[in-house]
Amino acid sequence: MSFSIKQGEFVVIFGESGSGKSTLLRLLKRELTPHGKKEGVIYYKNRRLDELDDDTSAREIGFVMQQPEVQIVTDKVWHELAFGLENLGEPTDVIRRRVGEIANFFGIHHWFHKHTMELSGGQKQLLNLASVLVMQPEVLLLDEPTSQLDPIAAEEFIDILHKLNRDLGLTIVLVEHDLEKVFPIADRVLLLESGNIILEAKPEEIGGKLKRLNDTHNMLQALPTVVRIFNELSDQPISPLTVKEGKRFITEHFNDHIVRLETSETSANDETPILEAKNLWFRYERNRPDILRGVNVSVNKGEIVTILGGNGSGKTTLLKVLSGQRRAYRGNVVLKGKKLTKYKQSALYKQLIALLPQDVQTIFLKSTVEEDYAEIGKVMNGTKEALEQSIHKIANLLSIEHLLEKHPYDLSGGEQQIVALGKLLLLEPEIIFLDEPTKGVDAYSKLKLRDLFMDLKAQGKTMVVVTHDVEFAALISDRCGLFFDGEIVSTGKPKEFFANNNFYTTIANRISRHQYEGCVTAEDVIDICKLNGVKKHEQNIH
Amino acid sequence: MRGFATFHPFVLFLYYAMVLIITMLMLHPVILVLSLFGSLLFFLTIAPLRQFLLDLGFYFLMFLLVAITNPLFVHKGETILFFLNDDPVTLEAIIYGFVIATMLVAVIFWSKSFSEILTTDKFLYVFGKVVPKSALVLSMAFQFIPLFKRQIKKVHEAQKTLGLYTSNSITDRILGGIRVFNSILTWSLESSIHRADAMKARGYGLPKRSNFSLYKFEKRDLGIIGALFVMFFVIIFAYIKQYFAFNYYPAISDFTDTKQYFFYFLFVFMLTILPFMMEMKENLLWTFLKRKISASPIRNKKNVS
Amino acid sequence: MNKTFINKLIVLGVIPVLVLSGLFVFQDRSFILISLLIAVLALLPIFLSFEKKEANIRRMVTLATLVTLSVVGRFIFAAIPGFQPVTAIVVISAIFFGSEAGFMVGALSALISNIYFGQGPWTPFQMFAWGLIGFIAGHPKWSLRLKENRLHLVLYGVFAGMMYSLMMDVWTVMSLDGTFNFSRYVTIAALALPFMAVYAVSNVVFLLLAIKPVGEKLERLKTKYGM
Amino acid sequence: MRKDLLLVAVIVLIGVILFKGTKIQSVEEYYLTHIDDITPESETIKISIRVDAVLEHLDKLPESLRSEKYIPKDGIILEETEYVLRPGDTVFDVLLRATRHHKIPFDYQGSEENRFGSVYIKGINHLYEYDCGPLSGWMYTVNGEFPDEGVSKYKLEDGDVIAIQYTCDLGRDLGHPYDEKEVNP
Repeated sequence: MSFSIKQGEFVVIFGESGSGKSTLLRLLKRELTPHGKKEGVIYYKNRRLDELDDDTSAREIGFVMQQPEVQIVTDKVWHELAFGLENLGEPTDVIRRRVGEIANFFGIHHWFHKHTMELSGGQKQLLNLASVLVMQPEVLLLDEPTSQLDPIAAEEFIDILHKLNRDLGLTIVLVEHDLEKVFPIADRVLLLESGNIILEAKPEEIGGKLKRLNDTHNMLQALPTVVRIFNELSDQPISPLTVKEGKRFITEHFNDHIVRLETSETSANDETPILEAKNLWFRYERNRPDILRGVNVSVNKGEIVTILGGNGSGKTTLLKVLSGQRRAYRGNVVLKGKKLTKYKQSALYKQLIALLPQDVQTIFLKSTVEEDYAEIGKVMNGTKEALEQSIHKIANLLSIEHLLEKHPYDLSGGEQQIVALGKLLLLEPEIIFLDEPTKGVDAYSKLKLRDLFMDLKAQGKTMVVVTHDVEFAALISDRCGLFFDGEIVSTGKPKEFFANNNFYTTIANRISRHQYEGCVTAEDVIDICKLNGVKKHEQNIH
Repeated sequence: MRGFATFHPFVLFLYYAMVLIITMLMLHPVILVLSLFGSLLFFLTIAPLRQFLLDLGFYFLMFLLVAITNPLFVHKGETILFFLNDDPVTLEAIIYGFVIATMLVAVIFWSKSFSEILTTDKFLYVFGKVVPKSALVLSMAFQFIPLFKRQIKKVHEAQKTLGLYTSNSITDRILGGIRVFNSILTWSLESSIHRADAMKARGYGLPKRSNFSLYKFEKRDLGIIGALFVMFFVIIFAYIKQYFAFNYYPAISDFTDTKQYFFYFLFVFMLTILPFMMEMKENLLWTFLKRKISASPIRNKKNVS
Repeated sequence: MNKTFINKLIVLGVIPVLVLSGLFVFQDRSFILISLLIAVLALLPIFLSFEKKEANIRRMVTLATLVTLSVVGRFIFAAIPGFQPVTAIVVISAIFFGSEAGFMVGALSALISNIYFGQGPWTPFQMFAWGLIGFIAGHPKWSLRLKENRLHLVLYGVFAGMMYSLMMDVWTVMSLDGTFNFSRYVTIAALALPFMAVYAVSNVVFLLLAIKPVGEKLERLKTKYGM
Repeated sequence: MRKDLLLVAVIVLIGVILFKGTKIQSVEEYYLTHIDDITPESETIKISIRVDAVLEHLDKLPESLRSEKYIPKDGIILEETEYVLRPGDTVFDVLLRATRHHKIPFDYQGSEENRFGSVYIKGINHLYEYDCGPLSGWMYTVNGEFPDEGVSKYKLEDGDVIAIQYTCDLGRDLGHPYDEKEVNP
């Protein structure tokens, strides 16, 4: 492949996992060039990259990686900021000045003296960015820097990137899976597929071009909501990118005869609650504040219930209490008509309850996925053949047969999610609790995840999902609840739930709410627009 | 808030080296008592009272134990008090036991305030000047510890819900513990590779690495270093000149020499009391400043008129 | 080559000679101080040669990780006195990364864990004791045997427990005495036998438990990332 | 570590008490030893304790010892004295009896405490090994010969003459033909 990036450009690279995005990005940073055979030449400022002197290479090309924690080297924030400059051998007064400057730019001066480990994930990633920028790079390479962050922190991070590009003219190459926020600020987008650049265009053109190239391409589903809606409804080459533009597009082009979609949202679930929480109160320690303050929730058999809420609101804690990992000091969790505390742990976590933690790496113990799965045999007490059979059944269901021989840590974030879920399914649980299952997963994989959830639901599994991903919640939920201030403040079917929310809602809803009611997913918007038809004057124009 | 701790880390390091050398080198009862006194007083000003009392209680016990065991082993000395199992228990051995115990407890309390004053980043700074790579390894390890602890908790919880080794029996706990350890192992070693990449990406390993710190070497640091060296050399001079000579066996020396060389003991006193004085000075300064700040200008005028 | 030889000479030859001569020359007063200085001096050559060697960053980070593992291990088993995985991890580090790495992991583990368990004049002794255990285990002749032969590993675990105990008894004697008294040392070493036994047993237990999983993972790193 | 240290100390204390018992005697009680009267038929030996060698090296002694109390001017701590030889007596038994009789402080290392398996003389009359330089310590001769055995191993015979002497030079100053052997084994 060949391509070039101009000075001051903001380039976004995307593609399916395994398409070689990360490898490509690492090749651009000489120090990180992976093991293997390389052909071709990379030029930086008209000089061969491999002929640059070490100093320039380290200084002028900055690199930020995915996981915030692993990039931090020292134990104090101020030292972390100085680390890169120390490596370059800058004298103390220069370091002092630059560190001060960058700390001010990022607003780090408030936590300048803190231990790096006391920082939140978002702060850590910001610190990583700052400690690269303190070296005054010309080019900034970022490999999915927001995939481990919550949406608010991710947005802040992207905003800073935008500011750096716009105000300082920094050249940025960003590999991203969540394109929603980066499309509006990118200058150019590259689409990678099995090691090739198959498309290269401005963000507003990429949707149309990709459709023309292959109108069933998987990555069409990974594009931002606005682009996806536009793609389905129009053949124009220039698509809107922001909510504002999307709104205008719908107002200008589509009728509003039909305001509401007639949904066939029949609740096929029986209404018998399988899990009920009554007035749960919980705190971690005696003299710490309450995390749960009278939570009431009931989940019916075969239902997918999503609990939404901001970062640090206590959603994860709620999941821990519901799944019996922690015990509420007041109130009860009732599972199938019996108090949770009455169950033996061994009985509870076998064929009854399973929990997918936020950090799925904590699930894996062995050096291949298959070995890891085989562990479950010890719990299920089945024959070896039965175990092998169920492993292959699960692998087939999740379409991960090709991953069975791999080391769990060698998988991509999305793959790890699925494989971890597979391990839980081997326990044949009736209720699955999932904590942020879409962390680090791109839009296309989210759709695959939805299909999987629907399969499981069809098998009669009940699922309780905790997430701050409103888009995903809208896709999968039978019911949604908002967790705030220690309790669940509102619940409802996703259409009512999001339609009633003004701020806490999906992009599709934000684009369409001024004209239509109850449209929360891109599909909803597409459907209702098609139903309404294109406005008359439009047809005249064409 | 901390007077002594605000000195440059090198000064602090130097101070502790000197005071420890003197404490361990000179077995003169007066010097040891001065050292113990100084270390306790300083630790009292920087540690919470509760912790101070707890530690004091613990080390008093140790003090007694050490003091008591000496005469059981050592039968030197001319003042025999009684015979224990045909071995003489002498007054000299008992006193020597107390002297050694005093030294030990003084050294321990100096070490305790050392850990409080020379926090990890200061320690790493001094260490890093001498052996930068080892200091970096140390710094990373410092930072990993809370990280690992958190991960252990996370893995423990995740593995519990996987249904294996869930009971509270000892075998289950040990087997579960091993699984957690396994997971931590993989996780930590894998992430160490990414960490190394991140370091390389930021130019670690280039030849001309410099060493940055927030610590500034000020004039007062220079002043105190001068003062420290003067005190130290006077004390060492006195030691070499045998002014601090003191015998425990066969008979205990009298204190005529101590009176004669009172001047030199004064230096030991000054050295051991220094951190405490710095602390006090700072406290007084602040009470004074506070009064000055809170006093309104009008009242000041009134006072003047 | 030459430098490593000099280092070995210093660690295994010069230091014991210094300790012994210190015993005679300074035999009464300042033995604690002298031995402390010797312990610190003994640490220096390895630290310095670690500094001089060209930096393999991945190795350094891995060493830091191993240090942390042993420290965290010491936390986990803090309830049982003497029962700790530090020695096992030091030995395994040495087997896979050589003498110097073993020494560093041992010395730094002692230094860091004592920040939580109490720093004191015994720290240099502990650093040296664990460092030496790693240093010996990392000798190319030894490390291969320890890796391949479980019996040798068990024997080394016992030996390391004894060595650690005997070296720390030196400190105990001096703290009770102010000088080094051989007859008292023998008494204390004899009375500290239960501790020695606990050390030896915990070393063997942890070595046998850890050598396979840790070894596998270190091998994987070596092959996957070419360390 | 700090817990270990305290634990070791407690164990040491308890151990010492357990192994050694607690027999407490006043000074008078201890020195009140029974000395057999010499009768014509009793077998006897002679013993003396001398520090002549030190007199030439007084400058090497620590100041605290440079007193006639510890180093008599004539170098004699115990004149040659005759004692009854009890059956099975070793040099050590006689020495202990003599020092107790004359109230001379005598400090030794028990035979179970060292690798020689014999009692080792550490100090007599406050003069200890190494007090007169690194090559100093106590030695003994029987009938002018330097035996190869330890003090508690050498069985005495009727008429033996024992001299306990302090050396500053591994016995060379006492006329001992220097060889590799330890001082006072």
